[in-house]
This record gives sequence, C-alpha cells and structure tokens, in this order.
Amino acid sequence: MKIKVLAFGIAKDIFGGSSVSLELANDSTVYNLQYLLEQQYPKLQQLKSYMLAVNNEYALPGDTIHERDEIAVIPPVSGG
Amino acid sequence: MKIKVLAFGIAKDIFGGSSVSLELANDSTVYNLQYLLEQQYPKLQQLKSYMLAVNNEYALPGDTIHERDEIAVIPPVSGG
Amino acid sequence: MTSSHQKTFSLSTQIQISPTPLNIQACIDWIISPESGGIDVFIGTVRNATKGKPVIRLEFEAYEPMAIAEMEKIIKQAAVQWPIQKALIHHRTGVLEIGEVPVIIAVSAAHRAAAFDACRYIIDTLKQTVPIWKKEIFEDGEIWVAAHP
Amino acid sequence: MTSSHQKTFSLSTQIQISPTPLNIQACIDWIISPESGGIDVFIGTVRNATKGKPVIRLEFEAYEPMAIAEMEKIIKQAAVQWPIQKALIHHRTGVLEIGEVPVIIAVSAAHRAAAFDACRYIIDTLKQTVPIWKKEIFEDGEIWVAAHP
Repeated sequence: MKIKVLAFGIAKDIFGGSSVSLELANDSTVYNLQYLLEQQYPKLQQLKSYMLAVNNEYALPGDTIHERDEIAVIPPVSGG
Repeated sequence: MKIKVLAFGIAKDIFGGSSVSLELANDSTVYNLQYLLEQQYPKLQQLKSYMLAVNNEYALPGDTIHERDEIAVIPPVSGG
Repeated sequence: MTSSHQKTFSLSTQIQISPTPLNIQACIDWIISPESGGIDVFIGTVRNATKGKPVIRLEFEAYEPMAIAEMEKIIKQAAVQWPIQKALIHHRTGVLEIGEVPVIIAVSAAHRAAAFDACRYIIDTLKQTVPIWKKEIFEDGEIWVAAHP
Repeated sequence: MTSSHQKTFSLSTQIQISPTPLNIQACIDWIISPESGGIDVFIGTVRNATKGKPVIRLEFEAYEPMAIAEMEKIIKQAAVQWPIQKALIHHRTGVLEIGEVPVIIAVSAAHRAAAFDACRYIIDTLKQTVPIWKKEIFEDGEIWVAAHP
C-alpha cells in the first residue's frame, strides 16, 4: 500500500518538504515504517527523539498501519 | 495622652463609627490599649481574632504607644 | 571562612487600591515585557453564592496606607524567594456586583515556574495579612466575612 | 461491598489555534462567570533572549488537528484532577516578534487552588505533548527548539 507521511518542524527540513509518500507492505507496523523512514532519512536518528502519530494520536511501535491512515512524524515538540 | 483608634470592617460596627478617642497613660503598651478597648467594647472579644496596627504595621502586645501614633483595630481580614 | 552570595535583581511593582472597576487589559499591558517568558495572572471574581447561599453583592473596605505597605512587603517576600521581574496588585473597594473583579495579581518572570509560584504566594498571603475586609450581602442580611469564629 | 463515587461536573472549554494575534481581553471575557471565584491565566511571551543569546523572532508551526485533540485531552485530564469550571487554550502560529504572545491558558474554578493547579498542569503538559514547534531565529542562524540532543 502507498502511504503519505506528514512532516512538521525539523522533520520537514529533513524530508525536504511537508510530506513524503512511501510504499509499505500491507499490515506493516509503526515500527516497520520507522525503520524504513530512518533508512531513507538517516538524519531522523540524530533527533533527540521523535514519535509517529496515526490519525492524530501518538502511536506505539506495534500498532498496525492501514491504508488511508493519516500518519505524521512528530519531532520533539516546543509549543507554548 | 489622648489617642485616636481607627476602626475597619466589623470593628467599625462595634465602635459605632470609624474611630474612637481614648485617654491613655504615657508609655502604655499595645496590650494596655487592647485591655482598655475590650473593657469599653466587649464585643471585640467575640471576634475570631483581631490585631492592633501602629503606624501601618502589625503591632506586638509589648510595643509602646506614643502620642500621634496612627493606631488601628484590624479584625480578621478578608480581601482578595 | 564564610562564603557570601550576592543577589541582585531589578523588580518593578505596581500596586493600586481603587473604587473604580479594575482594568485587566491595562494590567496585562503593564506586565508584558521583552525580558519575560511567562506571566501568571490571578483574577478574583465575585461568586454568586457562598457555601451554597445566594449572594447579592459584596462590599470591600480597605485600610489603604497599611494595605499598600503590606502589599509591598508581600511582593518583596516573593521576589527574594523566586526570580521574578514584575509584580502587580490591583484591589478594588466599594460595592461589587456578581461577576465583578475585586483583585488582579500579575507576575512576570523569565521562566514560568517562578511566575506561578510567586503569583500564588502573593494572593495566598494577601488574603491572610492585607487589611481589606469583605462584607457579603444576602437577601436576608449581611456579614463581615471571617469576623466571627 | 463496593462503594461507588460518582462525579458529575459541567466543563466548558475553548480551544483555538490561530495565525492572528491572540486577544487576551476576549479570553478573560469568556472565562469570567458568576459561578467562579478564582481565575488563573498563564500568558506566554516571546523573550528577547534564550540562554543569553539575543533572539530576533520566533516561528511557530502546529499540526493543527492533532494539536487540538491533544489540548482537549489535557483539559479533560485536568478536569478529573481538579474541580474546574472552564478552561481555555489559545495558541498562535506563524511569525512572532519579541513581546508577542504565543499562548494563553485560562482556567476558572469556584476556588483558586484548583484554578492554579489546573492552569499549571495544562501549560506544563502542553509543552510536553502538543504537536507545536518553535523555531528561534538569531542574527546568525535559526534552530528548531529541542530538536537535537
């Protein structure tokens, strides 16, 4: 399945844009996606930390990703 | 010496006015004044507590009162 | 041998007791500054009930010169405990209707923890030491708050 | 035998993320009510320096739908911990100059302790979980705050 990953803050700089599209095997997990992203964008590993969000919620590594899920990379937040 | 004692809040109701004048022996203390006030206005003893202030500061029972000091009865405060 | 710690700070304060309605926007405008990162503002409001009993209105009376002196003391006590930059206390007197504002406290600091701690300290201490009195007026009478046991 | 405690409360919330300047007076007007006795307002401001280095301006970016969802969660978490009546979060996005206001949190409660506790909880938690990012722009460059170790 094809998925789109939104990027914010420094992740936008790392991706070179506000989103990237990836081809992901069906039933992939958040962990699988993270592994793929770090291979394509090794600078993600230099961040202090980051999370993935699925459908506006912080996701756990074992969560399954479905087609049409809204996925986003969430680098360390600094609002307020 | 003659002194004037200011009253606020419920003390004004007890005194029947915003101040009273009293004749006090020279070198009287805050404690002496308090004793005198409670004799003349026994309802002061029904208050939860009260303090005397001398020249805009809370006074201690042993403090001496001087002519022209600004003296006030401070019933329990409830500002804010 | 003794070690000596010196503490220097510049603190701006604004204290006001007034019978006219308090101006919240003016308080905010005064407290905001380019040096501050966090501002905490406490706004007291007149509740429509006390212990379940409907309140019609309140009346506040202040022993003004002493109240101002006590407010100055409280702000100084706060400033030695927390690194704050500005502190403001505006207190109203006279008759206040439900929903009106008897008190505004505002504190600015480089970091928010100091602003929160100092603001809370100031209102908590004000309620215990500043010579201001509140009368609650009910349908069937009135009382000076906290006067009797 | 089990004992059951039921908790009923009515909580009003107002959450807003916006690129236009925040309106403090409007926040105050919304939060004041005849039921409340104490209101705590936190106002974040853009400081002119960070760790001693002069800052020119800030830029805030939000992942809006998720940020709003997280703000709603934080307010609900606050409301189960403290008896609050209303809670408001306004957060600004885009370019902010020194002294401008990126965030306003306001909480009202019958008694002030709950307002203080909840307001502080909301801003502390917002800074840890809400997907909003701040870029600091200096004379000689810019950084996304907290991005790197």
